Amino acid sequence: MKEEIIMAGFGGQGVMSMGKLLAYAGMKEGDEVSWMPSYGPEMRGGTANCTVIISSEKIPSPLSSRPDTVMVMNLPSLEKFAPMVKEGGTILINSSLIAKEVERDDIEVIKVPANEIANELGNSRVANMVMLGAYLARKNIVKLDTVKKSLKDVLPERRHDLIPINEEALDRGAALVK
Amino acid sequence: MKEEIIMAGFGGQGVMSMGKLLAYAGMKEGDEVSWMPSYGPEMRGGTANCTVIISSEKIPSPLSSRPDTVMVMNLPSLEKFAPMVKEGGTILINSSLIAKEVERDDIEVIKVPANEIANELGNSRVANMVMLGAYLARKNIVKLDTVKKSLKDVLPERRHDLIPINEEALDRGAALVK
Amino acid sequence: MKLVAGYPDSLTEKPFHYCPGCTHGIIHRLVAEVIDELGIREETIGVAPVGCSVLAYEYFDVDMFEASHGRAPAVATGVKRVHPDKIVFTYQGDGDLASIGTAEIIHAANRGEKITTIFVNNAIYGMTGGQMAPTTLVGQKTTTSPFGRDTNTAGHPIKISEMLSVLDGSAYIARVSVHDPKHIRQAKKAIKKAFQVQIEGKGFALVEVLSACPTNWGMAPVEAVKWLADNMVPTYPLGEFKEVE
Amino acid sequence: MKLVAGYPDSLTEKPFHYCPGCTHGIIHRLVAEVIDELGIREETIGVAPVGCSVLAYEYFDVDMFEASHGRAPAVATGVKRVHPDKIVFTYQGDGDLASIGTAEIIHAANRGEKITTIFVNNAIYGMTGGQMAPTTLVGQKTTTSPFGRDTNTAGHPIKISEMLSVLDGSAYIARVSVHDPKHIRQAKKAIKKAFQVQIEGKGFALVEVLSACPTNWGMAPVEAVKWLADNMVPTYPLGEFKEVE
Amino acid sequence: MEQVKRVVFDEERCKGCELCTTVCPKNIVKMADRINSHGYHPAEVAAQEECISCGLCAMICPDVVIRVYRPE
Amino acid sequence: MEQVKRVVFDEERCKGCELCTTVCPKNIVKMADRINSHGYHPAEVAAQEECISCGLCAMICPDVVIRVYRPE
Amino acid sequence: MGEKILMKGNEAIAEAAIKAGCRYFFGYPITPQNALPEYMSRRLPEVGGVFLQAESEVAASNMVYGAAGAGARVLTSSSSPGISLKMEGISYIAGAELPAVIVNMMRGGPGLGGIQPSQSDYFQATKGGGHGDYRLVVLAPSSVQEAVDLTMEAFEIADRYRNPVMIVGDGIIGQMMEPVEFKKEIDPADLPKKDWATDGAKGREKNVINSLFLDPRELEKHNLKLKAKYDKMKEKEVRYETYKMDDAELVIVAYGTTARIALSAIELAREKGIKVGLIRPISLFPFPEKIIAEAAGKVNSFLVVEMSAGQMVEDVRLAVNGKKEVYFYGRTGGMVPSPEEIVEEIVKIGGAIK
Amino acid sequence: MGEKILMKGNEAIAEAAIKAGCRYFFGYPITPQNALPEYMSRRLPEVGGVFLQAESEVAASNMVYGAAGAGARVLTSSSSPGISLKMEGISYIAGAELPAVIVNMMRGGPGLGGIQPSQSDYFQATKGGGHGDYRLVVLAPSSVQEAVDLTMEAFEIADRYRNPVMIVGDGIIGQMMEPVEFKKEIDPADLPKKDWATDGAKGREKNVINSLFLDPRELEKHNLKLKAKYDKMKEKEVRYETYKMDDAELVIVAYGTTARIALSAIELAREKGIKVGLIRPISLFPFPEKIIAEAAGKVNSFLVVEMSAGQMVEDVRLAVNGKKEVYFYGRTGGMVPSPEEIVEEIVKIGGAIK
Ligand SMILES: Cc1ncc(C[n+]2csc(CCOP(=O)(O)OP(=O)(O)O)c2C)c(N)n1
Ligand SMILES: Cc1ncc(C[n+]2csc(CCOP(=O)(O)OP(=O)(O)O)c2C)c(N)n1
Ligand code: SF4
Ligand code: SF4
Ligand code: SF4
Ligand code: SF4
Ligand code: SF4
Ligand code: SF4
Ligand SMILES: [Mg+2]
Ligand SMILES: [Mg+2]
Repeated sequence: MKEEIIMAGFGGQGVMSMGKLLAYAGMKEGDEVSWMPSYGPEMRGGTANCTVIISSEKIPSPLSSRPDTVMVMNLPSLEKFAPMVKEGGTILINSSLIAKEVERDDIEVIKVPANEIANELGNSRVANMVMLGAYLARKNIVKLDTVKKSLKDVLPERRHDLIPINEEALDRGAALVK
Repeated sequence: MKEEIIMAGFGGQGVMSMGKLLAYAGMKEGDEVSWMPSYGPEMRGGTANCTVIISSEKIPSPLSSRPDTVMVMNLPSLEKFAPMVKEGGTILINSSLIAKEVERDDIEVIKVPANEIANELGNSRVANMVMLGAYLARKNIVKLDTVKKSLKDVLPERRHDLIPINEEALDRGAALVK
Repeated sequence: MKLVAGYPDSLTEKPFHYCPGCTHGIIHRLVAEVIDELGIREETIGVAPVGCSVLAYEYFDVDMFEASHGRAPAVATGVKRVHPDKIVFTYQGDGDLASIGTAEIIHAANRGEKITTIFVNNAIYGMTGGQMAPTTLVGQKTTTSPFGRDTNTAGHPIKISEMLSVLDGSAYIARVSVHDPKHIRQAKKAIKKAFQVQIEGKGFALVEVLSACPTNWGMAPVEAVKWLADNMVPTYPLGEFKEVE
Repeated sequence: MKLVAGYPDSLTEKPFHYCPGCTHGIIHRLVAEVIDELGIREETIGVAPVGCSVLAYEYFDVDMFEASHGRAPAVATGVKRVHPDKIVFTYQGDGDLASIGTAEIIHAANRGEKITTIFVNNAIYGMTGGQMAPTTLVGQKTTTSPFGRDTNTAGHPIKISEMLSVLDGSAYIARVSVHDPKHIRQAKKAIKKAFQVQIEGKGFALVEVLSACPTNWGMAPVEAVKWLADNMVPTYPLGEFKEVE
Repeated sequence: MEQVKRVVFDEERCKGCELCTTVCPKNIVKMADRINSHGYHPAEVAAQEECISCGLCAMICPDVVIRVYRPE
Repeated sequence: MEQVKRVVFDEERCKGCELCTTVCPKNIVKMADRINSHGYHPAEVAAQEECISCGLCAMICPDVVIRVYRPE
Repeated sequence: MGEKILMKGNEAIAEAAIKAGCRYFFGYPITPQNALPEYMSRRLPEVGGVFLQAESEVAASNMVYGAAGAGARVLTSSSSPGISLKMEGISYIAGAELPAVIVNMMRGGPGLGGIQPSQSDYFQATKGGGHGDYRLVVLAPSSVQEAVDLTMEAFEIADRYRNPVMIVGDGIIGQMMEPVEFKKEIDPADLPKKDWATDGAKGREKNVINSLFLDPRELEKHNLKLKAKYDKMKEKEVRYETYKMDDAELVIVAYGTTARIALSAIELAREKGIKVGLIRPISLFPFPEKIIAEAAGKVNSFLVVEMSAGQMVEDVRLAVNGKKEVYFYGRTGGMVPSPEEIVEEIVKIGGAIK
Repeated sequence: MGEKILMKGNEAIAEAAIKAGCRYFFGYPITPQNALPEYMSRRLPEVGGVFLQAESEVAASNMVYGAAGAGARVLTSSSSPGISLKMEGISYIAGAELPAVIVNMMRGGPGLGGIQPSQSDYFQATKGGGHGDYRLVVLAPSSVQEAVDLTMEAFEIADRYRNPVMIVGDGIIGQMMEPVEFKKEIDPADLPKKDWATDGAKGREKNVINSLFLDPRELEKHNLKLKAKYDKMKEKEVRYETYKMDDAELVIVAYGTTARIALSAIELAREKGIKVGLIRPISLFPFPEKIIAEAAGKVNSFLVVEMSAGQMVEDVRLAVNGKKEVYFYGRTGGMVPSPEEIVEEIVKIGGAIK
C-alpha cells in the first residue's frame, strides 16, 4: 500500500494541520509516513499545500508529482492540482467555495460542502476536518477512529476543548461519502 | 650571466634600499632583474633581508637558496646566510659590527668596515652604500657608474641632497677591494 | 475637482505584497511622495534591504539595488561615491540595520556619507516569520523569545537614533511613527528633511520610522497600530535627535 | 626591603614583542596587576584580538583565546555563556573594535554581556603598518590617509565610549590614558572597576585606553606620549562616561 | 470623464485592513460585504456627499488604495 | 640574598625607550652607554641612594623592566 | 525514548543536538531553517542550556568558536548566504581544532537567490569555502530519522577529531515531517572533560585556543597535523548506502533529498526493465570514493543527480578516474528534479551506454 | 608609457588598475597586500578617483557591489581571511552579474594562520567559496609584468561577461619588485556606457541590480543563463603557458610563484638529464584542461606543485582523467618549495614512471 495525497487551500484553512493529523494517524497505525509542506517567504496571501505519503514500505521521494488523491479547499488550488492527480485517482473539492467543475473524466470527483457543514457546526475553522472525514471514509487508508484518537496528540493542549467539534466534523465529512 | 645576491641586516641598516638600487641599476643596463624582500608582521627588532637577481635571461625563481653573493651587515645575518652561499661564491661582511669569522673555506670572504667608513664620511646611514660599493668593485655585474646614476631615481626627491655622500660611500667601498 | 491625495509618480503600479495593514506600505508611499515633491525621481537611486521590504526595488520607480542583508549602507556608499551628484537612499528593517548591519550603518554615519536612510523599526523580523529583533520590546514574545524578551540574556531594545546622534558625521537623525495621520504627516516631514539634507550635502541622514507588523505581532491591523502607539512610542521616544545647520 | 613595583603573577615571563616605547606593554601590565589584586587569575579567560596585541595570549598567564579580527566580543560571549561564573575579558585595538568589530562590540554591550573589554585606542592600525583607523585624528597622516585624514571623505574620529554609553546594557564605560604616571594610575583604577563590575554581574564594562604607537606615528617614544597627551586627549575626553550602581 | 466622487477606492488593491475606517472624521468609510478577487472585503464610502476631502483615509492606507479629491 | 638596591632593571628586557627617564622626580634614571643583546641601550640608576622608591619609573615602563623596593 | 514521534527535520535536528548533550546554540534567523533556532529557543532553557540569537552569522560563528573552546558541545545553523558569512569563522574553528556542529539547510543561490531546496553549496562545504587547507566532516541525511542519527554522531565525530562537522540538508529535509525515534540521550555532565579547553587555569598550565603560527615552519607543521587528521577521517569516517547495486548496470550517485527522489526514479526505471542502482554518499567529506571506484569496475555508467549545476559530480569523476562515463543531471535555483525526469535521463544514457 | 620601471607587485597591480580606467577602490588592510591600498590612497585622488578604506572586508565587498552596479570599474583587494569574509558579497556580485576585480594575495591558513606566501585558497577561488553555483574568472600571474597585464585584462573580461574576476597571487608576487611596462592607458570617459547600470532613471526605464528570484523557475532560468556564460568563458578565456613541452617526459603543472620556482627546478632536472616540461595555468578558472588532456597522451606522468595541501591537483586529475599518474608535491603554511626539493620529487617519480 502506498498513498500519495496533496492538500491545498488558503493560508488560514488549516490544510497543514489536516495533513499532519493524517500523517500522525498513519504513523500510529504502523505505516511509514511523510508530510511535506510548501514553504515561502512570510509574505501573506498565497495558497498553502502539503503532501502526505502513507505507505507500508519505506518512502522514497517525499514529494509527489502524481498524487493518488488531492483535496482542494479553494479555487486556485483546484486549478493548480487537479491536473496532477494520477489517472484513476480522486479529487475532493470544497464545493462551498469552489463552483468550478473539474475538467477531467479520468479521475473521481467528490464534492464536499466543507465550509457549509463547518458553519452548521458553528465553527468555520473545522472545514478542513469535514474534508478529511470525507477522504477517510472514501479511501480507508487510515481508520477514522485512529484519526480521532490522534487529535489530542496533534492539537496543542490549549485547544483540547475543540476536540469534540473536530470529531463531529470528521464524522459529518465521513457521512457524506458513505 | 646570472647573479643571485642576498643582502641582510638589522631593520634600520638600509639593506632593502641597497637591494633596490642594485636591481634598478641592473634594469637600467638592460638586464632582467628581480628584488624580493623578506616580510613579516610590523613587530620590530628582527633582521631584514632581500634577494636580488640580475640575469641576462628571464629569471625563473625570484628566491635564492644558493646565492652567488651574500652581504651581511650584522651578526645574526652572518649566521643565517653564510651557510647558504654557493660553493665558490662570495660573502661580504660588515666587519665594523661583525667580529666573528666565517667558518667556510670554500667561499671568498671580503671584510668591509662599512660603519667605520660611513662614520668617517659623517653619516652612519651610508654604511650600506660602502658595502654595495665593495660588492660592485668585486663583481662587475653592474657598473658603479650606473648605480650612481640610479641614485636620483631611487631616492625620494627630498633626499636628493644625500646623493653626493652616497656616491662617496660607494666609491670608498669600491676602493676597498680594488 | 482637485486631487488632494493621489498615487505618487515614484511608485510603480505594482501592488505591494505586504500583509494587510502592514505599515511598510505607508512608509513606501511617503518616500515616493517626497521624491515626487523634490522632483528628484530621475536623480535618485534606492537600495532595498533583505527583509519584508526586499521587493522595494519593484515598487519604487527609480533605479534600485537589492543589497545583501544589512549591507545597504555599504552598497549606497559605493553608489554615492561613483555618483556624488545623485540622491541615494537605503530602506532598511530593524534586523537589517540594527542587527546584522550595525557596523555598516554606524560607519556610513560616521563617515558622514551623504545618503539618506529610512529605517523601519517594527520590533521584529517580519520576513523570516517573527523572530526577535534587537529592537524587540522588553517582555515581547517572538518566535525566538517565546517567553518574552529577557533583558538578562537578550539585552534591551537598541536605541539606534540616539546612538547615531553621537557621531560627528550624522547631519539629521529623527524618529517618527506612522500609527495615525498626525504622526504620518510628521513622518513625511522628517523624511523630506532627510532627503534635503542630502541634497544640500550636509552629511548622513536617517529617519527611524516606528512601524507595525500585524502578522508577526499576531494582531489585527487596527489593534497593531494601537499597540505601536501604546508600547513602541514610549520605548522609542519620537523627535528630531540631531539637525546640523 | 618591600617590593613596591614588581612583576605581576598574571604575566608570563615572555618579553613583549612590542616596539620600544609601545604603551600596549603598560596596559598589559595594568590588566595583569588588576587580575592579581582581585585574585582571579585562575578564574579568568582572556580573548586576544588581531592587531599588534595578537600575541597577548602568550603574555597573560591565564586561559586565552586568539579571536578573529574584530570578533573578540562574540568569542567572549560564547565563553561567558558556557562559564557564567568565570571572568572573561577581551583586549582589542581600535581597528579591531571600532572598525571591523563594530557590530560585535555594540551588541555585546547592548546585551549587557557580562564581560570586560580593554579597548586600546592608538589612532592607527599598528600591526599592519600604520593605516588609518576610524579613531585616527583629523588631519593625521597615515599610510592610507597620506594627505591627512579628511573628514569629507573619511569622516571624524569615532567616539566609541560615548556611543556605547547610550546603550542600556553597558554598566561601566570609561576613557583613560597612559601617557604619564598620573594617568596610568587612573587607568588602572578604571580597569579594576571594569573587572569588578563583571564580578558583581552588573553588565558590560569597557575601558578605552588612549595609547601610543611610536613606530607608526613616526616618533620617538617620549615624543609619542607627548603627542598623545597634546592631541589625542583633547579629541577623546577622558573620564567615566557611565557607571551603573 | 469628470471626477464626481471625492473618495475613490482602487478596490482590487484593498486588503481590508480597516485602518481607513478608524481615521475618518465623518465616520463614513466602511467595509463592504463583497470580496475582491484576492478574497478581501474592500473599504468603501457610500456617503460621498458627507466627505470633507480631509485625506486622512488616504494618508493611513498602506496600500495606496484611496484617491481623494476636493471641489475647486 | 638581601635586596639592597631600590630600583632594579631587568636589563635584557629593556628596549631603551627612555620613558622612565622622563618621569623620575629625582632625575636619576639614565640611559647606559652599553647595549644589551637586543641592541638597545638599557636604562639604569646609578644613584640608588637618591631614589625615593616612588615607583614612577616602573609605572611607565612598557616592558616591565623595573622593580622598585622601599626600605621597611 | 524509543517511542516514535512525528517531527520536522529542523526541529528533529535541534532535539537530536540536545539529546547529544549540546546545551548551546548561537545563530541568526534565515529561511528555510528558522524552525531549528525557534525550537532551541523554547527547549534549551528547559534543559538549563543557552539559546542566543546573535547579531549576525559572523558573530554566531565566533560565539561558537568561544563556546567550543570553552569546552561545550555547541550548535549553529543557517542557510546558504548565512553560511557564506561564517566562512572566516569556520576556517578559524577548523584551524584552532575545535569541535562544533554547523547545519546548512541549503537554498538556491547565488546571491540572495531564493529559498527553495538546493544542493549548490557542496563545494563550499567539502572543499573549503573558507581560506586555507582545512576540511569539515560533511554529513548529508536524506530522512528525518537519519538527520537525527547523524546529528548525534556529528557531536561524537567533532569531539573525537576536534574538528567542526557540517550537516547539510535543504528545505525539504528541514521542513518535512517524518516519524523519528531518539535512541539515546547524553547528559553533558557525563561527557569526558576536555583538558585542552579554557575554563580558568586552576591548578594547571594555561590553555590557549589559537590558529596563529607566525613561523611558517610551525604553521606547516600544524597543517601536516591537520592533514593527518583528515587522512584518518578518510580512513574511518566514510559513510554511504547502496541500493540494488547487485545487478545494476547504471548507478545513480545522489545524496540527501535527491537520493530519495532517485529511489523513486529507480522504481520507475526498473519497471521499464532498466537495471539501475544507487550509491548514496552520506559523508560528503570524507567522500566514499572507494565504493565508487569499485562500482566503476562493474557497472556501465554513472549518473550523478544533484540540485546544482554540477558539483559532487567532480568527486565522482575523480573516484571513477576515467574508467567509465560519468553523466550529470542537475536542477538549480530551488527546482527539485522529479523521478520522471531522472528516468528520462537514464533512458537517454541508455542509448549512450556502449 | 613604454618605459620600464621597477615596481612591487602590489603597487604594479594598483597602477595597472588605474591604467585600465579603474577609479574606485574599496578595501580593508591586511598583510601581505597593504602596499596595494596604500598606493591607491595616494594615486586615486590624483586622477580624480576615490579611495575608501572600508570598515571591514564585508563592507568593502558590498561597496564594490554598489560601485559596480553604478557602472564604474572598481577594485578591491585582500588576503585569505579577508577574502573569506567577502564570500557572501562575491556570491551577490556574481549573482547580480556585476563586473568587478578582486585581488587575493594568499597567505598561509587556516584561521589566522600566518602571513607568508601560500596557494591554499585555490578551491575557494575556483569552485566558489560562497554559496550557489557561480564562478569567478581566476587569473594567476607569475611575474610583476604579468600581474600588470592580467589586471588590465581582468577589467576587460569583467565588463565583457558582467562577472567578477579574481587575481590570485601571494606575498611573493605582491612584495617582489620587477621591471614593468604599462602598455596602454584607458581613460574611463572613453569606456562604453553600461546601459544596465544605475545612475538615475533619466529618460529611460529604471534599472535594477538584483540577485533575488523568489520563483524557483525564474532562479533556475537565471542559473542557466549564468552557466551559459561560464561555458563561454571555458571556451574563450582559457590562458596558459607551456615550457619545454616538446620533449618532456614528465610535466610539472604549477601556477603563480610556484611556476617560477618550477622553472628553476626544470633547469636543474634537465642538467641531470631528466626531460621535464611545464604547463602553467594562467587562468585557474576556466582551467586549461584541454592542454593537460592532450599532454596526457604524450608524457609519462604529471607532477602538480602547489603551496597547499593539494587543491589544483584535483583539476589536473580531472583533466588527465586516469590516463596517466598525477603526482603531487606541496608545501604549506607559508613554506615555499625550493627548486631542489622539486627535483628530488621528480627523481623519486622517475623511479615510479612505468
Ligand atoms: C545573510 C543573511 N542572513 C539572514 C537572512 C534571512 N533574513 C531575511 S530578512 C531577515 C530579517 C528581516 O527583518 P527586518 O530587517 O527587521 O525586516 P522586516 O522583515 O521586519 O521588515 C533575515 C534574518 C538573509 N537573507 N541573509
Ligand atoms: C579579517 C581580517 N582582516 C584584516 C586583517 C589584518 N589586520 C591585522 S591587525 C589589523 C588592524 C590592527 O589595528 P588595531 O586593531 O588598531 O590594533 P593595533 O595593531 O593598532 O594595536 C588588521 C587590519 C586580519 N588579520 N583579518
Ligand atoms: S510580516 Fe509583518 S512586516 Fe512583513 S509584510 Fe507582513 S506585516 Fe509587514
Ligand atoms: S606598531 Fe605601534 S602599536 Fe604595534 S607594537 Fe609597534 S608601537 Fe606598538
Ligand atoms: S477624505 Fe476624510 S472625510 Fe473623506 S472619506 Fe476620507 S477620511 Fe473620511
Ligand atoms: S486602509 Fe486601504 S487597504 Fe486598508 S481597508 Fe482601507 S482602503 Fe483597504
Ligand atoms: S622609583 Fe622613583 S625616584 Fe626611584 S628611580 Fe624610579 S622614578 Fe626615580
Ligand atoms: S621605560 Fe623600561 S624599556 Fe623603556 S628605557 Fe626605561 S627601563 Fe627600558
Ligand atoms: Mg523588522
Ligand atoms: Mg590601533
